[in-house]
Amino acid sequence: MASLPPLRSGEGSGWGQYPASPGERVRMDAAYYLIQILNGVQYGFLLFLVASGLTLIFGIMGIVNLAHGAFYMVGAYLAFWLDSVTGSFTLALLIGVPVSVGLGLAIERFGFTHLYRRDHLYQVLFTFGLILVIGELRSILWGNDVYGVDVPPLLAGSIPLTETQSYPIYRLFISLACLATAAGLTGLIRYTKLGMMIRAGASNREMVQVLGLDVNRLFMVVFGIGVGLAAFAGMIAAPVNSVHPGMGDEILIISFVVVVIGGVGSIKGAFFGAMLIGLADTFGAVFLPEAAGVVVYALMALVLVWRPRGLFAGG
Amino acid sequence: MSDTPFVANRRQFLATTAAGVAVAGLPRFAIGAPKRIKVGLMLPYSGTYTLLGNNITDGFKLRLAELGEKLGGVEVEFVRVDDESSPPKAKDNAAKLIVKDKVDVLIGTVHSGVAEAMVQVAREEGTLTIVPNAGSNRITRELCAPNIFRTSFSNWQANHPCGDVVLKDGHRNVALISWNYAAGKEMLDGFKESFVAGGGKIAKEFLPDFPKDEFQAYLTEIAALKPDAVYTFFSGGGALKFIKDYAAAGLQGKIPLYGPGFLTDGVLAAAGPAAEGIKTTLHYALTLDNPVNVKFRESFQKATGREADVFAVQGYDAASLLAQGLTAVKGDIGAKKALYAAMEKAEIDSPRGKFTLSKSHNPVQDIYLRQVKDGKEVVLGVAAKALNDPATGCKA
Amino acid sequence: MQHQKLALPLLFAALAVGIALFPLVGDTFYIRLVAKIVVLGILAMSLDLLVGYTGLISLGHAAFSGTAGYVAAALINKAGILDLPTLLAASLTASGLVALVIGWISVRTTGIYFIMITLALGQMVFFFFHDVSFWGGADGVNLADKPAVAVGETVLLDLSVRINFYYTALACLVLVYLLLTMVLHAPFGQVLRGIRINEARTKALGHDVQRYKLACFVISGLIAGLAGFLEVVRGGFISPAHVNWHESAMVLIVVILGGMGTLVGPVVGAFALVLLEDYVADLTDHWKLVIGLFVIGVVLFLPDGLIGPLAKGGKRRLCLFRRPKETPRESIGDA
Amino acid sequence: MRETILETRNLSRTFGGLRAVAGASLAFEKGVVHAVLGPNGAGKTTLINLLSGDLPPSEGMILFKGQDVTHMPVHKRVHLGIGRSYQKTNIFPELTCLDNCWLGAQARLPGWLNLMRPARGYPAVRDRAERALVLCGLDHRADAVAATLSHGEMRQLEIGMMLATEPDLLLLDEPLAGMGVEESWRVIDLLKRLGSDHTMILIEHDMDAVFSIAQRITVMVNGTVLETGSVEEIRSSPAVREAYLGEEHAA
Repeated sequence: MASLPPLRSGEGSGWGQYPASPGERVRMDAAYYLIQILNGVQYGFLLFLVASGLTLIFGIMGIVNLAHGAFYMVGAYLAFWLDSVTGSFTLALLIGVPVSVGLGLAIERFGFTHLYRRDHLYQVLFTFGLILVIGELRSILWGNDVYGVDVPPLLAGSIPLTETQSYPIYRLFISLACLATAAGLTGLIRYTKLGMMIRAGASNREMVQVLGLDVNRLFMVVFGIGVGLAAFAGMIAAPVNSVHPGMGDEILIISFVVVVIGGVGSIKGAFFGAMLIGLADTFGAVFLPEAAGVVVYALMALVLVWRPRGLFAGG
Repeated sequence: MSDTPFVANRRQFLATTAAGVAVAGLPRFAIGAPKRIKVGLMLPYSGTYTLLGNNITDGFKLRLAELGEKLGGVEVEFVRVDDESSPPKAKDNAAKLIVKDKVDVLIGTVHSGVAEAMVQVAREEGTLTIVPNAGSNRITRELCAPNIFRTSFSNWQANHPCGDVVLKDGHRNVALISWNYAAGKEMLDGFKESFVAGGGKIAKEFLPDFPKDEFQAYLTEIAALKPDAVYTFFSGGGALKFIKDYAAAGLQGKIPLYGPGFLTDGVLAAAGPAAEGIKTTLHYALTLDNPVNVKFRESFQKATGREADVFAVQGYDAASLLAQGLTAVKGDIGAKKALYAAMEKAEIDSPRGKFTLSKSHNPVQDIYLRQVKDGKEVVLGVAAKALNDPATGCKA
Repeated sequence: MQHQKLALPLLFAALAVGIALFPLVGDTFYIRLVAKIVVLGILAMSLDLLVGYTGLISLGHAAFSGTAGYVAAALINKAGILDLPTLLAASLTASGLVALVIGWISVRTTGIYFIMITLALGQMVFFFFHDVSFWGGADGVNLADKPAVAVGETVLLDLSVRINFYYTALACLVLVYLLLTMVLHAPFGQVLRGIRINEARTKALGHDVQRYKLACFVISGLIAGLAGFLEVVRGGFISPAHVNWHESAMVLIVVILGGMGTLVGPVVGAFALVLLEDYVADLTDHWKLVIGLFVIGVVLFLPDGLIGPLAKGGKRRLCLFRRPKETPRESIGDA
Repeated sequence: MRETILETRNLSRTFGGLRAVAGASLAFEKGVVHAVLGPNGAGKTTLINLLSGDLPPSEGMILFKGQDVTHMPVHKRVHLGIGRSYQKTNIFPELTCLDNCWLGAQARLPGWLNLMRPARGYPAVRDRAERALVLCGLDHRADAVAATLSHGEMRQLEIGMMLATEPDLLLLDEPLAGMGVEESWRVIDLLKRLGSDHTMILIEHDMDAVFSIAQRITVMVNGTVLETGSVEEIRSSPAVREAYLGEEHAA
């Protein structure tokens, strides 16, 4: 043992990321900041799709759904598979979202319904089990290779801003798609009976019964919406993200942070949280590369110290 | 999953082969040289690197088949462990093969972190180990040992030659980007060493977290920095994502992209036109035009139905190396000194071209310069002839 | 309640004796495996104090064990310190501090919010060790050497000798068991039980529940730190994966599997899970599927865990069916 | 004139727009059983919650033994000697009656981080707990698991737990809520016994009960104090008759 060499990290401090002295940092033109902001916002939108479903499920069903990221991954793999089978990304979307929603509802019916009366603990562990199962089924169905999905020809190409700076059209499309979904979701919650139920449920589950509404149906719908959003996010993200096994876990945790910051059950919170994280992550990556991963969590910790229940916590 | 017929695991094997049970139970060497040796495969059979694990396995089996299912005259029994590319489990998995299954030879693995932990156990237990991929420099430097061999490459080897290549192409100011983990840093350092020595300048170095693959922010900054070229290492999913984002950000063709071969290997099909023009250096190229390689690609295709790749080659050569060693000692795995000596002197006629081993048991091999043209990896020439890893810190 | 009072301690005693005698008969590999199980058992016990006895469901437990492990590794590799007491003290201090900070932020909430916050803060610790290259990066680091207790030149206890480690770990297991039993029978433990069953009322009876929860969190964190320290010494290796939330979730599984709120349950759970993994991994490459289904099965059909029948006294059940009354809003808690 | 143990000054609590308690200024005297009457929604329970610290007031202040406790958390008030029982039975169903009271009795221990000595090793605590059980008339059920008690017994236990903290002031929120006739008589007797040597603030619907137990009565109507006085004064007060009894008889 004694002969074993010292720790690897002994070599190179790691904080020495910049051979060029800070002063030497090139002046970044307006286009640069514009694009960086676009990047942050686009990432934020994507997070919002996932986080909004997560926060609804938290707020209304009172369930910590660790498997939410798995649905995001399933969406992406479906997008890849259907796209290669049908040859049309649009078609892939149209088929893929319902399929994943169906999967989600089946799990809700046969799994969660037995757990609503149980301690949160069991729901959490159940969803953790789901992660393992869905992950392995994925590797049986699609293997563990990394896949790419081609950007639909219509949206291929990018908008040149300076001679090197340009912004991919498809990323704009993602932002718009998310914006549309967000608007739709808000409309649904503000102006429909279902939305009324959801708002009631988010603030107080008993109230839903008081209002004489069918809780089980509400739960089913909410879970369906959540899964749908996650899968949809996974699908439209597929062309810009490589489709790979670890993707579910990555998005899950960061979405947690978004929900924690925004406040359980609050769509508004999810939105602002997502934007905050999207931008923080983007600019963190640029300005303190070494600590990039920690930045968003530090941000979360700060918010929690200030507001233990998040920015827009219901009640 | 690997479709070549072989013992999937110990239990099944023992169930099917009475001999196996007998030998597994018997005290070894009671009857001179044993009729069979136990080879432990510690490779990723689940997770992101599954395909690599399978190709290495099948490469090894292909060579074994060519040699008539015998290595140096002895039959081979396989024991397989899925290391999941999970460093925390590495030592337990290695111990499982060495201590529980009492394998004679350990073959593994892909992930550098896992490989290092595995090698440490192998050093303690003194088990013959052949590393068929993991490029961590340390394995044949600080961690080198008489019983540790490598048939793949060192991260330094795969990158060092590219420094001169980039300079020759007339690029003086280069931005670097790779994941912030050991392999990534070793790769970039290998490049920097020769590039800076030759008068090159590093515009900036980006190290996103492993395995984060949202590169947009970095690409935007690279575009603003306008370096002469970008040198990068990513593999698998990250590589594919980076190549596509790089093109999507409109940098393809404007700022040339360089890197070690892993950047493009295995992702060409998925990347499509986005990969066009990328120049890489590696100890192998699928399109290498030598008889061994041509034959190898055919038979691998035939045996597995899959296209061969550099990983299959490394597994294939692991078998060759072991075979030469065992032949020299007439299959007596017990004669460790002679065995290791023979393996150290071995000259492997590999699909990558002939190579020998250094004192630190790392391949001394040619590094090729390749470029992606029309979705194919084209060999432009040899970037470094018979390149030997410095092996600094190897005391064995 | 009555026969539980006897059954569980007896079961633990039996386990401890069994573990102590095993090296006389077991083969090397399984001795290593048991050592691993013992360490996992300690970690699970520490989590049981939170989950089983206080009703605080933490999904960030690996942060404490991981921190201790990393601190020990850094001291050994970078400062060349091998003195066991010093290392242990340093590691525990570190894990205790992390527990104090994470606890301070999270005990102000309850229910799912508590779960989420512990998870998120745990991941923050994960990224800290993952990103800051001082700690060795994503691949983790190997121990240059293993700690020992020495007076002057004479080495009293060298943990690089496997069997020494084995019995040291066992001693720690027994010690932790006794310590927790003591704490739980003391007034402190009574209040924790009160908090689990009815937090608001416990407060109304004059107990500063926040303070109790925080103290409980720190004690748990310290013991987790001990487990983390032992783990890094056992494996001679530490990596971010040791700090990842998957690790925390698996420990939680171990607790449930054995039977929470029993102390001995988690140890039984550790045996069950590790042996199952060792067995299934040999059978199929898709063993994770089996583990996943197993987890789901346990959750659905074995809420009281393997030793549930022994531990009865109905306490868990009642607790289960009390909770649903709380609405998500309440469960977000009195901040 | 007895000394005042608890005093509120212009105490108010609003929920959204609704003023549950509006500018209540009350004085509660030592050794007196003081009942608070009022129709539903008069703000009685809110008042108790403000006094016990379960709710923070919107305005005004609370003085206990001359000390400002307006913003003091519940557990600290317990240590000062304020104990309360809840309208909705609020006990530890899994624990025995003794253990239920034990937790209350423990609150009086000096310090909080008692990790070493077994709880059973604190005779003082045991005495307090057992005394509380005797007082609330459950000593014969000491080892019964609370969940198995009858409703009436649970109400008694509710009170017993409060007594275990040895409060100088008892806040009782509808101790007779949802009880059968002879059950309630048992509790009424209990309250009378307690009344003889405890200061109590009692909220109750049951008029007869109130009149038989209380010495002073405050009548509240939609959050405001209508009148405070002796049982007789309240009985004969036209305003009260009008606002409360009237409706009560109509019901």
